[in-house]
Formats: sequence, structure tokens, C-alpha cells
Amino acid sequence: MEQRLANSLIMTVNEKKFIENALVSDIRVDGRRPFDYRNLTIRFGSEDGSSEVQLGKTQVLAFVTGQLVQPYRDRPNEGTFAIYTEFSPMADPSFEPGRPGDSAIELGRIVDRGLRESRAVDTESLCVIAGKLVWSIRIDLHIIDNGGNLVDAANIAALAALSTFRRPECTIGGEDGQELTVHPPDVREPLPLIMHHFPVAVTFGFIGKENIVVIDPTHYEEEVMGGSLTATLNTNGDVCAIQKAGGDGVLQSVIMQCLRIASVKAGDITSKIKSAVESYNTQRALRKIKRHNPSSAVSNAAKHNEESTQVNTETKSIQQSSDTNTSASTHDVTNIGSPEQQSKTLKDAVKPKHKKRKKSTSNANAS
Amino acid sequence: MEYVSPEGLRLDGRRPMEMRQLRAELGAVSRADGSAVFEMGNTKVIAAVYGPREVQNRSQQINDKALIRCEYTMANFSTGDRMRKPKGDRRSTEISLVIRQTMEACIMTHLMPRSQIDIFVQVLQADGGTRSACINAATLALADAGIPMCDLVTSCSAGYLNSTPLLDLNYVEDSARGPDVTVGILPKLDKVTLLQMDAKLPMDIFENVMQLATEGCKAVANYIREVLLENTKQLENRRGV
Amino acid sequence: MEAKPSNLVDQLVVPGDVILDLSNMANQTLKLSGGLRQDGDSICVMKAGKLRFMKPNKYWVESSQKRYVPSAGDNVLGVVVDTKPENFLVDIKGPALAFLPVLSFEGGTRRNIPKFEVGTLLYVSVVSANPGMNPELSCMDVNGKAAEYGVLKEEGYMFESSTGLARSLLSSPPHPVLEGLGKKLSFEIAVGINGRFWVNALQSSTVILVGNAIQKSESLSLVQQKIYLEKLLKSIQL
Amino acid sequence: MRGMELSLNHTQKLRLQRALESLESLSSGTNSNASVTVADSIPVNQEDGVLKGHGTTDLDGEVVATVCGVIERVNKLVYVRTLRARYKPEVGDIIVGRVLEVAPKRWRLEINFSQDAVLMLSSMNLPDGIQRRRTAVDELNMRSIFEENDVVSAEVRDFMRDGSLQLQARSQKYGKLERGQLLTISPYLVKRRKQHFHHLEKYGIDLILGCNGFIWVGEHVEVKDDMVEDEHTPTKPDAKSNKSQISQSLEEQEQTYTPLETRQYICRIANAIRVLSTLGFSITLDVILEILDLSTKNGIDIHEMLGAEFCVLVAEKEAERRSLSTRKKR
Repeated sequence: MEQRLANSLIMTVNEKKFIENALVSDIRVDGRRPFDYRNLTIRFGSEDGSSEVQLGKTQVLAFVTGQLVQPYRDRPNEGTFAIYTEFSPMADPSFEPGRPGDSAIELGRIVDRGLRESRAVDTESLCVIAGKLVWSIRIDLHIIDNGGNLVDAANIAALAALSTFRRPECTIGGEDGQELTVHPPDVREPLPLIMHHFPVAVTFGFIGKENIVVIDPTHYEEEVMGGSLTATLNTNGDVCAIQKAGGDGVLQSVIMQCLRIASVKAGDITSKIKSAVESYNTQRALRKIKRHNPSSAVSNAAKHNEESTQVNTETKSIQQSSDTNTSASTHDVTNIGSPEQQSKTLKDAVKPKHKKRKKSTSNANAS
Repeated sequence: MEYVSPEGLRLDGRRPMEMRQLRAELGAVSRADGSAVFEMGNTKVIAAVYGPREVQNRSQQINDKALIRCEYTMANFSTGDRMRKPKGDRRSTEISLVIRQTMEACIMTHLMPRSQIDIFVQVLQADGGTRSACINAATLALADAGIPMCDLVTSCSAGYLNSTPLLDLNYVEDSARGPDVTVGILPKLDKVTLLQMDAKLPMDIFENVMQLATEGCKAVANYIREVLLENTKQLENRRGV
Repeated sequence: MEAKPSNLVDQLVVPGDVILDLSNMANQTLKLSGGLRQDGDSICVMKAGKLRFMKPNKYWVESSQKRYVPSAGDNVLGVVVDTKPENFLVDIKGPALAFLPVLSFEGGTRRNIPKFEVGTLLYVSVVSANPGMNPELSCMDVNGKAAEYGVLKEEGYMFESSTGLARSLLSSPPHPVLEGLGKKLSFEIAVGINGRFWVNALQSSTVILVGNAIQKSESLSLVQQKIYLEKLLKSIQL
Repeated sequence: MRGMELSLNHTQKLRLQRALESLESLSSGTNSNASVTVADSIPVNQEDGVLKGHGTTDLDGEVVATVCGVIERVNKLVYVRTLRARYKPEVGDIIVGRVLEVAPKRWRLEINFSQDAVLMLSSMNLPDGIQRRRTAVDELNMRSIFEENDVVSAEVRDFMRDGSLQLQARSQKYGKLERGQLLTISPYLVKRRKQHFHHLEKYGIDLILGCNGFIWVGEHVEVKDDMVEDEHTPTKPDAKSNKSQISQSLEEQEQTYTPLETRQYICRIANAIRVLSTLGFSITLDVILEILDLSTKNGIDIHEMLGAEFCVLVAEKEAERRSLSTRKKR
């Protein structure tokens, strides 16, 4: 009992009343107007496919990884796409450790629906060999700090991470056209995902008896509000997903008004994400030039050559590996660090660690 | 694929704005405080309500209102492919949450402090629109249990295929991966409490589809009201003076 | 013989610092308060902050933190979280919930127990705070009068702050931002040493302005605070 | 039809339908428009000033029902009488409950309310019958009075400050119920009367119609002043009790022995109540006795009482009875 009381946010009567009363005079506790969005900062990690989004006090980390897997039987030539959420008690003591709670699942489902059902990512281009191998894209969303409106922040983080993610290029060769080569990033430039459009989630809260609409509620406002509506839209004015899971009823006209506001906000946010991604890409290009700086390469040159030859021999037939779970941890692949690490990742890219030794011996036997 | 024939008929022979046959029956579970079976065409769900009763887990007790819990399950035999589905997957957890929050919006929870109301809904046959059917069944079961509500909640879905807004999608239409809008309304207040939508739809068309779904909700509300009134009259007449 | 106070007084100290060496001190009584401990012959610091000294022999470390360590005699802002037959359970940001006995109100008897709903904001004083026990609160001063204590009006807004900010709001000379705002605007404020303050004014916008200005002032130096205040006051007049 | 899991043949179906129809026609004249469902607006004369009672709420100046039921008006008060719902306690109601938990100084009882009811040790007469201070020993011996799953009759005392319900059993007629059956039916079928305890002398049976829909049918127990006897016979010495153990157990056997005939009557009455409750007829002593007569007159076995034929018979009988009573009134 006491434990629960200590973990849950208890709002004072004063705060609850004040939030409502202040809204009547068009102002919110943090000084915003009802339709002002909080400050949005998008940062990227040192690796491709990772982003950190800060929305007011809310912080969300997104990490995109790819893996080669067998496709689903009903969609043999489409890559898969999954979203995982992590709500750690670190972000908010009301999150319980262990099993994901209702809110974690709802958040995952809203982001998932917005991105997947509207086909934001071109999954068909993720197919390597139809029915045999496709790229499986996994987005991990970590909530670092809960300051309210996790959905929007998580959605933006996912979009930003997806637009910087690159997967290693694969080619199919061999006599039967079934031999797969995964090219390391320094041999062939890894490929970005094809994004058709940017579905941006915008959340509204309905507060008080008159259901006053506020955009981007803080966690205090979330505690007070009677219901919320998350609209996912893109810049073309298409509605990609809507979630209003119960709560206070609102008029249809209010919903349409929300959608129109959301469409404007979605435009703003999209341009913010795009400019952030662009600056990241220019930086990345700069880094790459540095990377090819000969002075640093000299010391590793000998080893490096060895590596690349090894890579070429590391081609393998699919039949052989159909039972093994082929995996490529791409965030490692893109990390051009020490050669030791690289050699490991390259092997990882084609087969799991524990099968490594066995496989190489069997290869030797075969040859 | 053609979902609407040139004559303006859907795969199951309905017109675009036509709803499937509704059927509701109260008192399907004798042990429960309230229960109902609700059918929309071939979709069939059963709902049972227990409570208000003593809170089972003391630490969850709320001092100024009732605790509402909801469990949604899909029977293994409800769909065509008979797969053992793991209990508590993400989809059913989400639907449980959605049903709970939707019903919470209309139950007058402050009248039953320190108690708990459990809503169980189970899909017996799934043929599209299970979410809506579950909400309609839950409303009926709650009303049957005599739990005070400020309004009924009724729900209906609508979609958009072959450039035509379609009311009350069935499974084939649902799995066409087209837009699917599920609406839940409070008919007396004429307000929308539940709104879920997938896939992509321009805003003006969305408005039309939502409008269509709302009309569907109103039709469901009329039917539910009739069923409840008939049931109430029957109970009162039988009881005698 | 009067020992010289530690030369670290009013300096920043960190855990592990030794502020006094007892071995070269004559027989003398020392009073140690929060953040200090005796380790053999030396007095060690346990938490980072400023070392304070009060004549004749009291030492403590003052720091700013989010949590509050209850200590008797403090005036705090508490939030009612539950009602029990004998006590109200009140959250005062401490490590444990505090008990407010239902009878510790002016003229409190079994017959006139006040009714507080969950979330009621109270201005209370800490009566006792011992480790291992829930702190006890009271809504009376030493004479059994209500004084200023009790329920705060059900308007206004409660802001969270650090304990350091709360202390500086209560200190004299008064907090420059608070003083400056007070000259131009009319509002009420109640500060709890536990890192909470409540602001009320006729207009919601005033409450929000004052609250956010005070919260922001914490990260500013004295000079910056003055500049910030001037800017803020100008913007209001516009 | 609700609650009917019987398989009726064609004629039975028709007969039942006819009986129910005649019931409908009998009561439809009285209050046909009074039934409402959730969110139906209730017509009121706003100028007179209206007091909104249970099951109603205000929506933009309109009085709206929040439950399904029948509108009732008492002077200015307007409320909706619910039909199927959990029990709504009123102070003074006689109820039957089942002990869930023995807690410090109190028992928790399941009474079909939204919360468990509380029976304090201090609000009941101890077996020795005298009002006295409850000691720690009494507290330790609480299980000897009521244990978990005991069936108890009591009276609703009041609501406590925190909203929980308090019971009392400060009379010899309340207390533990033994040797009988507990039936649970919907509370709306039990009407509040002066008498809820019935002693059917003819059958040697006690019938308690609890307002909460819990009904007790059991062997008649003489309310006797236990304590008087107890005081006269102080606790026997151990040696003596050892000797008399055999005789005592015989004595006990005799005490707990219920004649077969009584048991049959208990079942017969219980089944009569079951039939009435499946048909949704209100349950009063007169009706129960009538059904009992009906079953014996027609020579229907106890187990056949829950069958389709008897169910139809009961419905016809009830229709006949009600039409007679309305005719009498006219």
C-alpha cells in the first residue's frame, strides 16, 4: 500500500483545479498556450540508426537494427518490421519493472500502427531472396525520462532513427543464384531504408468538464485529463492512424479540428526531423572522408587485407544455413573501429557466434 | 480485388452503407451479475460482468471510485486458422485496455467507491468488427448487471475500399489492408469516446468514413435500447406486484 | 579554552573531507548535524554541500537536493495521500510518509475530525523525525493554536523545487527574484522547506509567471538573477 | 428467454407463452410507460422542483436514467427502481450472509453487495446472551461462534464513515444457520416486508427471505434461552465428561439429526424457490407455499420440480393467481 502511494504521482487538489482554471484563460502551467508544442530536440548517436529525442522533459531513445531472417509465409517478399518498447522504472517510478505494462503496449501499438499500416517504410525493398531471406527491421524504443506525451516523442525518435539507419548491401551470386554476400560497409556503402512518407503522431489531451483541448500534454496534464487523442498524419494531409481509446467523449467537430491542427504540427515536426537528418548526413559524410585518411589506415593495412580476403571466402550457400539463424548486427557493421572488432562483426553478419567454429570446419571439409 | 461490384453490391451482398444483421441476447451467463451475447452477422461475442464487488487485490483499491478491469480473449476456434494463441499478446492487451477505458468513460464509478467491476469479453466467432461487437456486448452486460452508467456506448466500424466508404466491414474486407475506422459513441450525448483508425486516408474522406461509422453506431444504439427496454418490461411484468 | 571553528566553515565540502581532528583538540563538546559523522578521531563529511557552523559548537552540511530529510521544527508543505482512523498519511517528499494525527488541530477532538480528500495541500510543521519511524506532523504551533498551519486554499498552484531553493526563498536577505516580483505583482506564496512552494494570485497568468521565474532563478547566479528579473518585469509591462 | 435452459416440447412452449402473455397483459395496464433504459430521459415537471433519486442523473437540465428499471415517483422524488442488480442495503434490512473471513474483532460477510459487510464482535450477542464487555478471550474464541463459510443471518446496522457496511446480530433470532440450504436469487425478487423470518410449523421448517437475495431454508430451530440453561449447569468436571462421552455423542446425534421428511420438505421448498426465480416471479411466502401445494397435489417428485412440465405449471398457476387477485380488487 505505502509502496504504491510512494510510486504513484499524487496531484494536489490545487494543482488539478489550477490546470483547469488556467486553461479557461488560455494558459498552461509551463507558460504555453493550448496549441503550443514543447521544445523539440533531435540528436543522433555516433552510429547509424540511433536517435535521441527530447520533448520538453520527455526523453526517448530509439535504436534501429536489422537482421536477416526468413519472411512470414503469407508475405514472402516483404521485409519484417517490429517495434519494441522498454519502459524502465528509471523514467518514472510508476512504471513497473518486468513485464511491459498497458501503457507500454499501447504506445508500441500506436507507433507500430502509424508506421506499419500506412506503409511508411518500403518493406518490399528489404527482400533479399523471396521466401528465403529478408531484412527484419527492429526498432527499440527506450523511455529515458517521462515528462508526458511519450507517444509523440517515441514516434519522432522512431522516424529519426529509421531515416538514418543503413543496412549493409547484399548481393546474390553463385551458380544457382542462391549464394549470398553481405558486403561490409567499407567495401560497399550501406544502403538507407526507403521511406515513403513520414507519419507524425500528434497527441491532444481533453481537460476538464468542457473538454478543453491541449496539444502535447505534460505528465501533470496527463494525470488530469479525461481523455486523449493521438492522430498520426503526414505532410500530404493523409491521416495514417488515430487512437482515442475511450475516455471522455468529444464532439466530432472537435476531432476534425484536432486533425487540422495536427496536420500543421506534423508539417513542422517533419521539417525538423528532415533538417536534423540532413545535418547528420553531412556530418557523416565528413567523418567518412576522415576515415579514409591514409595515416590511420596504414597500421591496419596488412590485417585489413587479410580481412577482406576472408570476407570474400566467407560467402556461403543459403541451403547450408537455412537451419541456422542468419543474423547481421548492423550497428556493429557500420562501426568502423578496430580491425579485431571488424573481423568479429563480419563473421557475425553471416552466422551466429556459437556456430562460427563448426561452420568453418564444415566449410573446410566441403572444400 | 473488387470489393464493390459495379452494381454497388459488396462481397456478401450488402450495399455499401448497410449493416449486418444484429442480434443480442441478455443473461447468457447465469453466474454473472450481467451478461450478454452480441452478434453482428457472423461475428459473435459474449460478455460477462461481475460486480461491483469487493476489490480482490487490496492494493489496487481506489478510495473514491470503482476499479474497472477488463479481459478480452479470442477463442482459439474463433478464426479460420485454428492456432493456439498465446494469452495476453499485445493485440489483446491493447483491446482490453481500449474496452476498459471506453467503458470507464460511461460507468459512474464514483457511485461505487472501493469496489471492483470485472468485464470479460470473449470472441466466439470472428468475422471482422470484433472490437465493436465487444464494446456493444459489454454495454449490454453492464446494463444487465444494473450498473449505473451516464450513457450507453455503442460501436461500429467503417472502411474505405474501391473508393467507396463501407459500413461494418467483415473479415474479408477487413483483411484487405485498407483503412479501417472503428468509432464508439455515447449516443445520448452525441460524443465520440472511441476512435481508432489504421492505414492511410485523406482527411476529407476520413471525415466521411467517420460520419458513416457514427451513423452505424446510432443504429446499433437504437437496437440495443430496444433490447434493453424489452428486457426491462419483461422482468417487471413477470415479477408481478 | 575556546577552540577555533574548522577552517572549512562556509566552504564546499565533499564526502570524505575531514573537517576537524579531535586528537589535537582539548576536551570539548561538539554537536554534529546532517551530513557529518565521527570516524575515530576525525569528523568526516558524508554528503556534498556547504559546511555550516553555529556558535558555540554546532556543525552541519547544507546541500540542495530533491528529496527532503525530515527534521523536527521544519515547516513543510504536505500532500494528503490517505486517511487512516488515527492518522492522515501525508507526503512531505521525505523517505517515508509522515503521520498527521487526526487530533492535532486547534481544538481537535474525536467529534470534529476534519475531512481531507486525497490530494489536499497542507501547511504543517514537523513535530518529530526519528530514523526508523514515520515522521509526525502537526497543524498547531507550540501553544496549540492553528497559527498559519492547515489547509491551503483550493486555488493556486504548487510548484516543486529543490530544498536549496526553498531555503533561499525563506532566507534573509530575501530572494532577489521573489522580492523583485513582489514589488510589481500581487500574489501569495507559501514555502515549505521540503522543496515545495505554493503560489496564488488573482490571475492564473501571474501564478504561472511567478512560479516559473522562481524555478528558473535557481540555476542563475546573483547577477544573472538581477538581469533576468529586469527583463521579466519589462516584458510584463509591455 | 433469460435463464431458461429447459428443453420444452411444443405444447409446453405454447402453454408457457400463453401464461406469460397473460401475466404481461395483467401488469401492462398498471405501468407500461414507466420502464426506462440507460440514458432515457425521464419526463418531469421542472417547475415543481424535482428531487433526483437513485438511478438518475442530470444532463443539461434533463433528468436521465442511469440504469434500466422502472420510474417511481414519491411526491417530488423521482428515482429509477432497478431490477437486476446487486443488493442495495438499507438500514434495518434483514439479510443472510456467508462468512468469508475472521478478522480482528470482526467477521467479513459476503452479502451480494458491492463490498463485503462487516459484523463486529461488539455488535452481536455472544452465545451466553448477556450484554457484556468483549474480552480478549472472546476475541480468541471468535471461530467458535462463526467460522469461514458459515451462513449467518443478521440485520443491516449502518454505514461506517469510510463507506463500509456494518451489520448487527443483537438478538437471539439472528446468528448461525445450520441444517438447511442457502439459495441465492436476484434481490429484486425479494420485497421488503415486516416479516422475513417464517416458521412453517406444518413442515417444521424455518424460511428466511434475506433482503439481499440470499434465502435460507432449514430445519426449524427453537429460539431458546440458551444461557439460562448454561448458567444452571456449570462446566462439568473432566472425569465426568469423559464418562458421559458416549452418551453425549448420542445426544449430539439426536440433536443434529434431521428427519427425512423434514429434509424432503427443505428440498421441496428450495426447488419451489428455484423455479420461481428462474421464471422471474417475485418470491413471497404465500407464493412459495402455493407452489409447494401444487407440487404435492400433482404428486410431483422433488427432482421433477426443476423440469419443464412443472415450470409451465407454475407459470400457469401464477397467471391464474394474479388474474384472480386483480379481479378481486375490481
